[in-house]
Amino acid sequence: MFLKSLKIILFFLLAAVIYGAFLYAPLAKGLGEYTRVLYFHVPTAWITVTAFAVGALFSGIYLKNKELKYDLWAEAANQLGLLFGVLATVTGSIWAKMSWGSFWNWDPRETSIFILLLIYAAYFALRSAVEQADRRAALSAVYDLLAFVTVPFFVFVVPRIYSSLHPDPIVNTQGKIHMNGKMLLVFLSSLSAYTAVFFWMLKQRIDLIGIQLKIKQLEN
Amino acid sequence: MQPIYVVLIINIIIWTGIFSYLLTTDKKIKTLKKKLDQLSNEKNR
Amino acid sequence: MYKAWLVFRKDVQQEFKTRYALNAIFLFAIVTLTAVSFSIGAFSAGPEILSALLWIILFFSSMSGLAHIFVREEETHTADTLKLVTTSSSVFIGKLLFNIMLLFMVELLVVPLFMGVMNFVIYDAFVFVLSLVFGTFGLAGGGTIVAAIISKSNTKGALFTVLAFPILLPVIVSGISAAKKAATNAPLVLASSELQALFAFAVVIITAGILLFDFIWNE
Amino acid sequence: MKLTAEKISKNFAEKSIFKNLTFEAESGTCLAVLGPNGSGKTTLMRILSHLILPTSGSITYSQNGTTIRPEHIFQHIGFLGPYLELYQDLSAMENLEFFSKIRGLKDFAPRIFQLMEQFGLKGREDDAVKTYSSGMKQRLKYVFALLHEPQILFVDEPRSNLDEEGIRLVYEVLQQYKQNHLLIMATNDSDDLKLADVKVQVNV
Repeated sequence: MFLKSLKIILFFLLAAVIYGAFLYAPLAKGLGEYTRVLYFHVPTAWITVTAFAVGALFSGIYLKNKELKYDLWAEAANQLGLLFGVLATVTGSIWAKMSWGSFWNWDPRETSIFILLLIYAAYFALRSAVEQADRRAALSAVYDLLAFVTVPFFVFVVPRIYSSLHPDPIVNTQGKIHMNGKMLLVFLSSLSAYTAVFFWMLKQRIDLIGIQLKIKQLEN
Repeated sequence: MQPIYVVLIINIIIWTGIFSYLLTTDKKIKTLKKKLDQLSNEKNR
Repeated sequence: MYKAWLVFRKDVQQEFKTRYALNAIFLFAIVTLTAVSFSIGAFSAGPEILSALLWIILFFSSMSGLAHIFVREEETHTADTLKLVTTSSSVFIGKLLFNIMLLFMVELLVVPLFMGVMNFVIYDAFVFVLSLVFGTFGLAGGGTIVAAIISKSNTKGALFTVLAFPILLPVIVSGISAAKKAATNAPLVLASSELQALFAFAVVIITAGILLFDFIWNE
Repeated sequence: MKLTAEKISKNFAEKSIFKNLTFEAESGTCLAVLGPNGSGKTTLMRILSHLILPTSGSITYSQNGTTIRPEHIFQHIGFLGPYLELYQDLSAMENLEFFSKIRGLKDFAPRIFQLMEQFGLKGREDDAVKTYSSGMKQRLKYVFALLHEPQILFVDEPRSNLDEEGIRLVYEVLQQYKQNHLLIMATNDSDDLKLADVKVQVNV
């Protein structure tokens, strides 16, 4: 019952976000109509990073208590991260084509998301290369954590070396958000709505894993 | 192309991505739930 | 630490008798260097491209040799024997020392050759050498722990580069940038952020490696 | 030295190898692990020696009532098995020196020479292990396993690759060893079983 009402609230929140993005929020200077992309593109990128952190958290828990469940949860979170990463990349590059003239130009943020996708791809390549379940779990958890500690370096290293075309310097200078109240309202509600969608999807995967494990137990 | 359509396309891409993922997971859950019921019934017998 | 030193010495002894990793990594470095210099020729590329090429050669030749140290223990069934006689951290540190030595030997050969053949002029040798040293520690640290991971997996060869590349990318990026600055005579202050990043990366990856290695070694 | 194994189980990729094994053994006895090929004898040996972890259950070693901590257990264990190889490229002496030093033994040279002589390998100390015949390699593995005078000795297939003379020698050594140490053996051979006092059957 509680979950159901949450889902209904989420539905209305998402509808409100779409309405707000298209009709309520004003446009930012220099971005024109493309300002609206912000409310959909940025959350996907944000979720990619969140999923990565959640996956690393589960990997850490797995290494702590060696329950196979947590490894499968980490896999699920990383799968979602990969999905949202691809969505962020595709939508981002369409936007880039429209406003900068080319689909891809190694902007720092493009580089970072590309590296994140590479890490996810490597993570799944590793998983497919190990057959034994507990060994696969341990190896991929170690790799996940290893990748996790190196990611902050991209955040600091890459932007210092390459200059950025990304719109954030316009909307977001020196880490201070220069959106006006209406924009900020839509942006933040969009961010939280999409985050809720992510956790809903993750919960579904976790339920699925629970059922799979139960079936295996019964079959043995 | 009108910028507003680009925004629309981007929106649609994201939603198809999310929905197709949700639907496949849901389908998997349903088939597995059936299998689980079957298995537990067999065990109980 | 003494035990780590013993593991290192044992690996050196072994390597000295077979020269498997040494041959692989040296030949790979020479081959890529030849290929690069053939296709570009001296006097035609600027410091930006040359420093990128240098790091690409270093990275890929290290990829061809760093994994060997753990894969060998698994393939000759000596991993259990080693596990029986010593702790996981001494194994990791010993292997790390070996890989660091291997990389320094390759750099000692490749870097002067590259500078000579490609006419790559360094103005600030201090920054350049420091970036190479820190970069080597980072590459060896990341390479060693990834080698430990893949030695336990079913497909060993191609997977190593796939896994190591995204993790080691910060080293390559800052290494290239530092080399570029050293080659264009920028003052030390300008390259300090790269050197800091390289140093911090090496510290973080080696610490993470020591902590995480235990989970791979003791299944 | 006393071994207590309680309810140990091991799964490989969801497949159960064995379930709920419980047994005890003390110094002065020989514990034999029996079972058909591929039944998990080797897996049990590796679990008992702490080389790999069981999926569930516990293995403890205690001496005079005090439990030995898992991180110190390898000091007391000697292990010999077909999947534990020595470094083939190094000479026997280099191998044994490395293992003695890394185990922290002192004055190990006389001990090495004494064992090499006992197992009939005198004069071959400086040859690379890969030039040894398979029987000689097995003898060398005994030297490696007994080098640090362990309290517990694990032997997987005690007589593989050995000639008659070698088998006689090994039985003599093992018989004497088990007088006041704990010997754990994985085998299917009826001759080997004459040494055994306690038997554990895997996968019945």
